[in-house]
Amino acid sequence: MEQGKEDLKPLSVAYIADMTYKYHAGHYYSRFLRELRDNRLIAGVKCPKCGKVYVPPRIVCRDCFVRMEEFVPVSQEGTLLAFTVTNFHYIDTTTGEPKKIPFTTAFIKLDGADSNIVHRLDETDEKKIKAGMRLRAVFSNNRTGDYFHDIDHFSIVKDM
Amino acid sequence: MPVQSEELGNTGTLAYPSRIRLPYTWHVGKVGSRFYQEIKEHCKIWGIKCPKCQRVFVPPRETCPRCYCEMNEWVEVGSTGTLLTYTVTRYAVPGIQPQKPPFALGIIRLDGASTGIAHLLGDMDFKDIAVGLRVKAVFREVRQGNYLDIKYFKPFNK
Amino acid sequence: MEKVGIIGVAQTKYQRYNPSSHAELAYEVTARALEDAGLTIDDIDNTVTVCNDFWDGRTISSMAITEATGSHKSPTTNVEGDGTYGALMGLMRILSGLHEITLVVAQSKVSEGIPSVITNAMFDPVYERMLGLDAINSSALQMRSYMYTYGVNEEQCAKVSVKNHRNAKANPYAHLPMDITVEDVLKSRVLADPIKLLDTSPISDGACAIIMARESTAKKKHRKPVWIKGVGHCADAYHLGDRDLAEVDALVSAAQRAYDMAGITRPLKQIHVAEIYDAFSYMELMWMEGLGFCERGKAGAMVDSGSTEMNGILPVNPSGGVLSAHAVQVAGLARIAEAVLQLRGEAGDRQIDGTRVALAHGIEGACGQGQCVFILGK
Amino acid sequence: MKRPVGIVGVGQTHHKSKNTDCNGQELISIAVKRALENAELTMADIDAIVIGNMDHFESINYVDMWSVDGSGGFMKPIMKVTTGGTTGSAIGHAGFYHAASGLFDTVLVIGWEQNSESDTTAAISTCFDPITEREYSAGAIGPLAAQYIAYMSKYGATEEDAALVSVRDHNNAALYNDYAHLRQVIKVEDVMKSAYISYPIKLLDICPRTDGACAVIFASERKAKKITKRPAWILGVGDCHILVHLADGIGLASLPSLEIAARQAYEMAGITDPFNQIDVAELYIPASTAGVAWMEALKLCEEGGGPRLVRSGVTNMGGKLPVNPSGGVLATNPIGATGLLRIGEAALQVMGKAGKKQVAGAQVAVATGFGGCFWSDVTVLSSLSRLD
Repeated sequence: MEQGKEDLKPLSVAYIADMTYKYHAGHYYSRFLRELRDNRLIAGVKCPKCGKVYVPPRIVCRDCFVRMEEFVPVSQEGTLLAFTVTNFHYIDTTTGEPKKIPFTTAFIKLDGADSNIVHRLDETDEKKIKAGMRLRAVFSNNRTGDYFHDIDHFSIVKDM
Repeated sequence: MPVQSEELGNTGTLAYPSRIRLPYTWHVGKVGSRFYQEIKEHCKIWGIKCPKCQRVFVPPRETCPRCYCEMNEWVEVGSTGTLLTYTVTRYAVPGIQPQKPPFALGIIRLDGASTGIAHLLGDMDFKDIAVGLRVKAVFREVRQGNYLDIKYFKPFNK
Repeated sequence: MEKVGIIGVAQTKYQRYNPSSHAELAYEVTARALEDAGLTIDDIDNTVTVCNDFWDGRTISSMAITEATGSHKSPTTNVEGDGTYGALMGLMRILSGLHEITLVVAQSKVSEGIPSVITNAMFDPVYERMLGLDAINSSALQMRSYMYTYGVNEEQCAKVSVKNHRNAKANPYAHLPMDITVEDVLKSRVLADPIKLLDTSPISDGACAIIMARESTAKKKHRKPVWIKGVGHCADAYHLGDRDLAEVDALVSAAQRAYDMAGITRPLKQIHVAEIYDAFSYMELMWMEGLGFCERGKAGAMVDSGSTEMNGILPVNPSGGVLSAHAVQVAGLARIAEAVLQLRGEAGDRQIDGTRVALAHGIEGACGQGQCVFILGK
Repeated sequence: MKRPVGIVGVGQTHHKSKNTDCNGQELISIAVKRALENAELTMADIDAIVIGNMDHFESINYVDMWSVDGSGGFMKPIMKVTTGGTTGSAIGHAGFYHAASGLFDTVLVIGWEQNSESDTTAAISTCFDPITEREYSAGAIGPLAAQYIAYMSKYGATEEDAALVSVRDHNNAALYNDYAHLRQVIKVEDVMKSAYISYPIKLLDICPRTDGACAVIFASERKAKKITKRPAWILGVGDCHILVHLADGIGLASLPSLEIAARQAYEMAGITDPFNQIDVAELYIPASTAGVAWMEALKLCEEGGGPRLVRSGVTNMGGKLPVNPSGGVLATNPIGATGLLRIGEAALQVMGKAGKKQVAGAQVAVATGFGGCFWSDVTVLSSLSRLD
């Protein structure tokens, strides 16, 4: 090998990292997933001090820092706060395959909840979506304990 | 595909099976690329020498970790060396292992190198592996410019 | 160094498949550490979390426990390393004079992921990673090297496992308390020789929290503050082949720093309890040597003589150590919590009477590449 | 400040979209060597190291340990700190605390990222809760867009206001910063004509992804004074990680975490009138819209005053309070280094070593970090060891 030879093509190593996890839902998300799966209910949890209702349920009130134990159902309807239509390519890390696009991510405040949720809105035409619209959860018939499947999506509530 | 939540043992809670699966393309860098190129094209192993402490590093890298100075002097080291330590892996881990267990791994100090190189050991009965064993690199026939262009190290008698 | 006191500690019980989520584990130890310190979350003026994106299966993994630890209420940071490094960050924040009371929380749910896949990612992606190295077989390379260089044998390593699992019987938090014999260890399934199943630590979920405060506050707030007397950390070379795996240079350096600060010149005499990071049985022996409890190569003989047993001259891992509960990231912080309990005289059935100085130790990376040593005292 | 700490050296790589000729360790060592050179130190002078990046961008676990060949961490104290987008500022603060603790005199801080080694969006999507968020969360653009929609309707801000920020930062990078990744002079029309990513945010409103590294050397008062005549003293630090559920950040017109972190840092530094006391700002603006909506959180204008501030030109080079002379994040975004670059650039300004991008006479600078779940870090630096 010649010292100082500079005509080198830089190499790279290609690899697919594949790490499987069984995420433990814990006491609060387990209740949340079971209520969705078994009872078609969206469960929140209520702070004993300030009365705020958090969805998805979690152990501690963000403001009061007390343990919350009272599960309460919230409405399956709510208000669209904001949305984004994703229309660029990226890898779905749960499969390693390209994500199916476009999809609309909706940030929703369900009636009866004081915190917001993320889910999919089944409308991808931005012109037809407006913050402030009323949305309703659409459940799957065959539910498996998967939030993003048991509620298949949210739909825009058409005027009565 | 919907995720089927599972009962987590008898804890009364659920587990949610998922994964982080992502392709990566790691840049080998200038020094590593040369190292791999020499193996790929000439089946030769080169190290790099620190101008300060005179240590020869294999695998090579740009900066001497001890002196924190740039290294430029390439030194061909032998494809033969001495086994410093070894183990035989007897458990299976999906996805990360280069071959089905059991397989042997060792750290080899190549003749002319100051450091050891971790690699697979092959062509030997596990019973015969011992610290101090003389070994020799076996190169793959089809080489791609990566660490496994050296297939493994096998016993070698003068 | 100014005096900083530890005034609250809490641990969960360690177990595989703990039903609590990351946040739930973190909240449990946060709430209990606050209770132990007699404080509320509003007394905490800064927080350090210890989370790792690989073990937790989540980028920005600290997000999972931010609210559960109250870290959203005060300045916070996240150290990705062993829990001892998190404690060190917390200590530095108090020593800066800008903070008064620091909460440090580490949590881990090792049973969610596949440890070998996660530890394979420690190795250089463009070099050794393709070899299928992980925490177990890389440690086997180190154990062999240590045994070969210093003549330590597998029985002596096995004795560490026997001792620690037995000690764990007195520790209500331990994952694997059990009575086993040297023969059980030697006959257990070979994973990567010379490492056998009973030389390894379990897959544990759990959490630990400690609360530290500056001297004046610590004295005011707690009946028995435990003082941080010294700390040191250091990293060895990265590539396994760059190191003589039988040697413990980084630990010697980290320990020296901690000892200098604490005024320790004869560790065996001056330290009364050591809680050290025995991820594998042989590690306890190597780290004992690096910590200067004996000469190089003599740890095996020291274990043979019973010196590190509960009634020995320097009990090592009365808690049962990492061999009896290994929540990664947490384990070093748990060593500190155990040392605190010993110094308070509140270690229950695992109490070593007369403890005035204790050592806690954590490691980071492959084969103890990174080392962190804390000296605590009354 | 109980134990004053100063920045004495700053180094960075020439940032690019794809650094094919360098591996991560080599990239880091370029920044480190430049920082050492800048401070006229050698690795032997370094007492401790802090490093940070985002694990799943390169898929390397225990980066502190892996980095040793490039970071110089062999037989030195080294630790890793990581907090998402705020990693760069968090490691800067960690370096500050190292030196302020009295345990270490000279501390090297390294932020880096080789974003081209993976799919950045995919990797960042894993920061969302695996059970209740990840499936449909592709990043922060949606929430940032929602924030600006709220800000526009509340205060009459426009898309053109955001475009002014984009033009300012891109052009600063093009004209003044040889290290910047994107160095193209653009006009407001270019921004307005670029495609919507998520209304009202367009392609030229958002930050790129970059391969790059930054290294900054912090020193205790005693050491800093020996090393350089004019260190950049750290007068204040603040950090606030206020939320953990992305959806809960929706509907906020500005950035509460920035307001809280700024309050902490200003109070520590003795800043009571930020607009008049601060000479230059290096802000972590992930989208140009934030360069309008977040100015009030930093108390650089009144509530709703972002548009007025930006339109008036005072944040341009030559204005009263230049923002992002380096071009900022819109021009250069090696994520784990991005926040540290803000601190490093701010330090160079008050040290008088910013070269072409120097703001004349700059004595007080503010740097920010943004990331995680709408989290913020704030640092105040000055050539003066105290403001009186």
